[in-house]
Amino acid sequence: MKKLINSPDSLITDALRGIAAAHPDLAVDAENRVISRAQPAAAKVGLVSGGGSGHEPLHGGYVGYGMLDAAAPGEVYTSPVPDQILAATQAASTGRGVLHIVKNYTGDVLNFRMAAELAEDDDIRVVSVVTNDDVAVEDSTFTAGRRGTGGTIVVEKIAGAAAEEGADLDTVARLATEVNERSRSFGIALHAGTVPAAGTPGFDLADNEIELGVGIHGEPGRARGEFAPVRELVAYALDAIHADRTVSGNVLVIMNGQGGTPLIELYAAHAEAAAWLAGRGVTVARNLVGNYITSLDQAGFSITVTELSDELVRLWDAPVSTPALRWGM
Amino acid sequence: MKKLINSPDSLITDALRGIAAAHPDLAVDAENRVISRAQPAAAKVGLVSGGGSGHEPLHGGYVGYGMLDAAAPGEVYTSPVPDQILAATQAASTGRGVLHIVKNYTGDVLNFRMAAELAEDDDIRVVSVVTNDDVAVEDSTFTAGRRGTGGTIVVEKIAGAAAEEGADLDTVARLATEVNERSRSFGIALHAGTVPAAGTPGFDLADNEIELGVGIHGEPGRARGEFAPVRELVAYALDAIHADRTVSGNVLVIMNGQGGTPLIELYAAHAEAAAWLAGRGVTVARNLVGNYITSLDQAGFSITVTELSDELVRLWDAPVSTPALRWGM
Amino acid sequence: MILDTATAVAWIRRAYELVRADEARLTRLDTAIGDGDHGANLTRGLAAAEIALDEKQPDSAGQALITAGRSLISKTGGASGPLYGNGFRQAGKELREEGDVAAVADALEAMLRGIEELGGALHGDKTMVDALAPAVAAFQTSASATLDLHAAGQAAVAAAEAGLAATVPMQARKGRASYLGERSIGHEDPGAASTVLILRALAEVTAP
Amino acid sequence: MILDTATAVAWIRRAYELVRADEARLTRLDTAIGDGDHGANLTRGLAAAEIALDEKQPDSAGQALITAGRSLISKTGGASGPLYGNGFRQAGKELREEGDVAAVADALEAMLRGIEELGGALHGDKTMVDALAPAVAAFQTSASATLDLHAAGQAAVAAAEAGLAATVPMQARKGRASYLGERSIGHEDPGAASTVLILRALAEVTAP
Ligand SMILES: Nc1ncnc2c1ncn2[C@@H]1O[C@H](COP(=O)(O)OP(=O)(O)O)[C@@H](O)[C@H]1O
Ligand SMILES: Nc1ncnc2c1ncn2[C@@H]1O[C@H](COP(=O)(O)OP(=O)(O)O)[C@@H](O)[C@H]1O
Ligand SMILES: [Mg+2]
Ligand SMILES: [Mg+2]
Ligand SMILES: [Mg+2]
Ligand SMILES: [Mg+2]
Repeated sequence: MKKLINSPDSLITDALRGIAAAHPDLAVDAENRVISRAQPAAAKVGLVSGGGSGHEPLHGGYVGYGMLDAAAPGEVYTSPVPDQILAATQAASTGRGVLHIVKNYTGDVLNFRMAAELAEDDDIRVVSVVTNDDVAVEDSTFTAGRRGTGGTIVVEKIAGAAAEEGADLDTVARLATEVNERSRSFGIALHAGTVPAAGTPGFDLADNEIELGVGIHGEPGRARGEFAPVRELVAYALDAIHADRTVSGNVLVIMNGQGGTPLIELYAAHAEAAAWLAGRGVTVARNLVGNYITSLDQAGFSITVTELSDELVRLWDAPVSTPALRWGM
Repeated sequence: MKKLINSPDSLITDALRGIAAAHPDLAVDAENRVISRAQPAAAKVGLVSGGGSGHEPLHGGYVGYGMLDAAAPGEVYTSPVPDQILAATQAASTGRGVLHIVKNYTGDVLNFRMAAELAEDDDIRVVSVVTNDDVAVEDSTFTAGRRGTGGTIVVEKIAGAAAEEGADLDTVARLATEVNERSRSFGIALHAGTVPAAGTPGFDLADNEIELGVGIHGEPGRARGEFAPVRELVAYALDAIHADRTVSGNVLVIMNGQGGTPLIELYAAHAEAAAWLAGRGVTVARNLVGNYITSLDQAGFSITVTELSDELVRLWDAPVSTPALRWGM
Repeated sequence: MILDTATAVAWIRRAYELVRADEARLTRLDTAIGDGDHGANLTRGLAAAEIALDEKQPDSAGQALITAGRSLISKTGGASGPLYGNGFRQAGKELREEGDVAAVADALEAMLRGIEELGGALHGDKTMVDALAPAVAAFQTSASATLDLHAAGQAAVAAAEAGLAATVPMQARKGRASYLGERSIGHEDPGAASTVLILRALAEVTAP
Repeated sequence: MILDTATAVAWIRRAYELVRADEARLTRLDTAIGDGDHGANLTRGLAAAEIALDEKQPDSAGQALITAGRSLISKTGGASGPLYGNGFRQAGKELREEGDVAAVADALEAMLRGIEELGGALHGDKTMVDALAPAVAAFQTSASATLDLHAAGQAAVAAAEAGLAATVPMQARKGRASYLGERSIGHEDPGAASTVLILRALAEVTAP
């Protein structure tokens, strides 16, 4: 395994130093492992997210005006710990309550729950919204349920815009929940990424094999499939999304790279997604093409589709200034 | 080889369709293979660049307000053809002349020269600036000379800002030349990328080998080295840059990923670059960390260092709105 | 033999040694059906627990387990951290000062409840519960029959091992392995594997 | 035998066939010391030249070569496109209507000059010039001795092959291979290899 690291153990610390050096608009608390705004917002609902590292720019890349107030990055693919999430919550708190945006993984959910309990001891009101947009996983009350993936970014952007406008905690939480419910994602991998501490790829694929329905942690997907032209792969992903929630109206599409996919290929994939959607009379009102929620150096893509309302378009378009999303300012 | 493509032959066309779908601010002329602004600028010096594909977001990702007016993407790693560059030049021309920003590769230089001759026939005045910031290659009048790499982005941003302010062709060209002279780059690869039409990586590296001084086309570097912690790799690259042009004062640093490198690793590398520079009393006044000039799915990084003046900082900070760089608007 | 403060601390220390020695195997199991960090997670968490015990110098067995549990919660990350952490906390709360074999049986029962309540996993969901639940039952049975802490501990290990083996044909319904659906069948659950180690540590430190 | 319009067109067609058949080898050579596209570039360029010849239906040998050269320039991309393109253009300008062996010798001389002027490569820089220059010289020598177009063509191929072999120990000073410095030593230059094919095509279509 060759990686641009000093050692697997120091990677998170080193990356946090790099983030601090790169982004003067962010404050990095190296001890608590919290990334927050250098200029904390005046009284508004605070937004906190976090989860395992290895998904960059998620989460730290979405801290800034119009999105998160603080993020808690865990070890690679490992949820952050409660102390850390508590510190992020404290950094984000201005007295109007804090929203935890939590991707649905047992580890994340449990650690955020512990942190929320600790925060209540500090008289910080916390509401949690759990994202679970990944249709590859069967949803049922008897299971861990669906994973949170690319839809999380849409939730963070739109909830962030509402918080910036002064909405109260319940309103922001309701909006976040609504966006999550309107979002669906599906991922396909061509090669697994390598967790530095493990040193070998998360799964092995033959030259003609792909993983269908992968998550963002190098977990194998729900099935192994045969390699096919991108047109078919994109159709497979969109069919899976469409089967779960009819894709119609105005949508936001994120054609997301998993970290090891060239941008030219993502554009080729986006062309197919646009054609698939146009063929069904769906309007792509907004889109992102690039690496927005990655799995280290995994090769592959995921598609997130969010059905938009006029109000959601307005909030999506609202100014944002973070390392990974920036417009209107 | 598994790639998100329909076929190697259709990749450029498919990617152009994707770019058109993704970026309503861009106009894509699929026949001539030209990416230009959907809203052409009013009278100003036109900026055109181009080169092989596979370096995305370069070049199309830098078309927009404050940077390029048009870009001509060739086949993967192959310079565009003169007809195409001519079409881009025509799209960029408002009567105040057009600057060609050409990376120093024989193919690019020759094809842009042919296009410039054709443009003169159309009464479009063309001045070419050839970028050659890569210190890995020995510079000499007897050779092809240095390659143009990451410095090209800085040239395009700063020349673009000056053109937007109304500077004339000679002024913009002088500024572009100055920025090129102030810029130096060096790249190191851990794994070669794979050209779709070739199907196998450009070079093979053993588990403990790396390529030192790679270009952006999967060319082998000037030497094969031994894999080492990122601190040493970054120091090697910065030492090479420093040996060629003393690194001092206020600098812009681009910590660039080659397409297959996780962002978390680039941040770890940036931390080392920041420490190396701080140790020499150099101030990192501005920086970019991410995939800005790639080599398909090659794993590795390149560092570009540009010495800034106050005027260059001002032009760097000027508003820009392109797919890959966006701020101030 | 009773579980006193020193023995409780020794339990955590020994669990750390056993997990660290088997870290690669736990990681391998988690790579197959999870995200490949269970070995690293638990090693990190138990290392933190050991440091916390050194600093805190607990004056009761219950305090020792609560201290370990708290630091597992705050330092491990992942699903297993809060689950094992809450398990140890509840065990410590139940145990208080120190305990004989019957009290330890109750403490293990409390540990199981702490994990079940937080994680919501049922028997057969292919989690640590599938090793711990039969182990607690075996411990109780042996405890009332032999009144011997070490023997009960050994019975618990044997039952946990059988529980671990039983996870192989199960389809996961909780944790990351559940995302694999049918593909989770055919593998040992990593959390069940680490449960065996934690119980083995208990059996070892209670050897006469 | 003279190089008339039909023969000139046949030359380009045959060059396309030979290059296409050897595309993989040219690509392999370019992968070793360049960027692995020389085979694809030239195949694309010559395919375009063939289409242009079909459309244009040139009425002189010179027109045929100019047409091919122009489309090589506008459709190939890379370094080799403008270089070969300018070479064929200059050859066509020199040849005009059609030509005997002496006129073809002058046309090849013009081709060489067209490439040298545009690319600035000197003999020994490890480029197509290292195959073409000795080939042109051999063609001229054979032409004045035998007055036979086919024989002169064969002599040119043999000299180009020797020139290609001579590029192996050279260190590149032009084109992408120059970036490798000493590491460019030990490989055939891809452009020199394609020059052999282009000259072989000429020898073949001028066979009696
Ligand atoms: N809801 C749950 N209840 C009980 N145990 C669980 C639950 N979810 C996961 N586990 C256990 O946790 C183990 C995985 O732990 P670990 O790998 O450390 O965390 P993560 O899954 O967050 O990476 C699984 O093997 C399983 O035994
Ligand atoms: N300056 C030059 N003069 C003559 N021939 C050159 C020059 N530069 C490159 N070449 C030739 O071009 C060949 C490479 O062509 P090709 O691979 O098609 O273009 P590129 O190098 O742009 O990818 C080299 O093998 C060499 O023979
Ligand atoms: Mg984990
Ligand atoms: Mg090329
Ligand atoms: Mg795990
Ligand atoms: Mg080439």
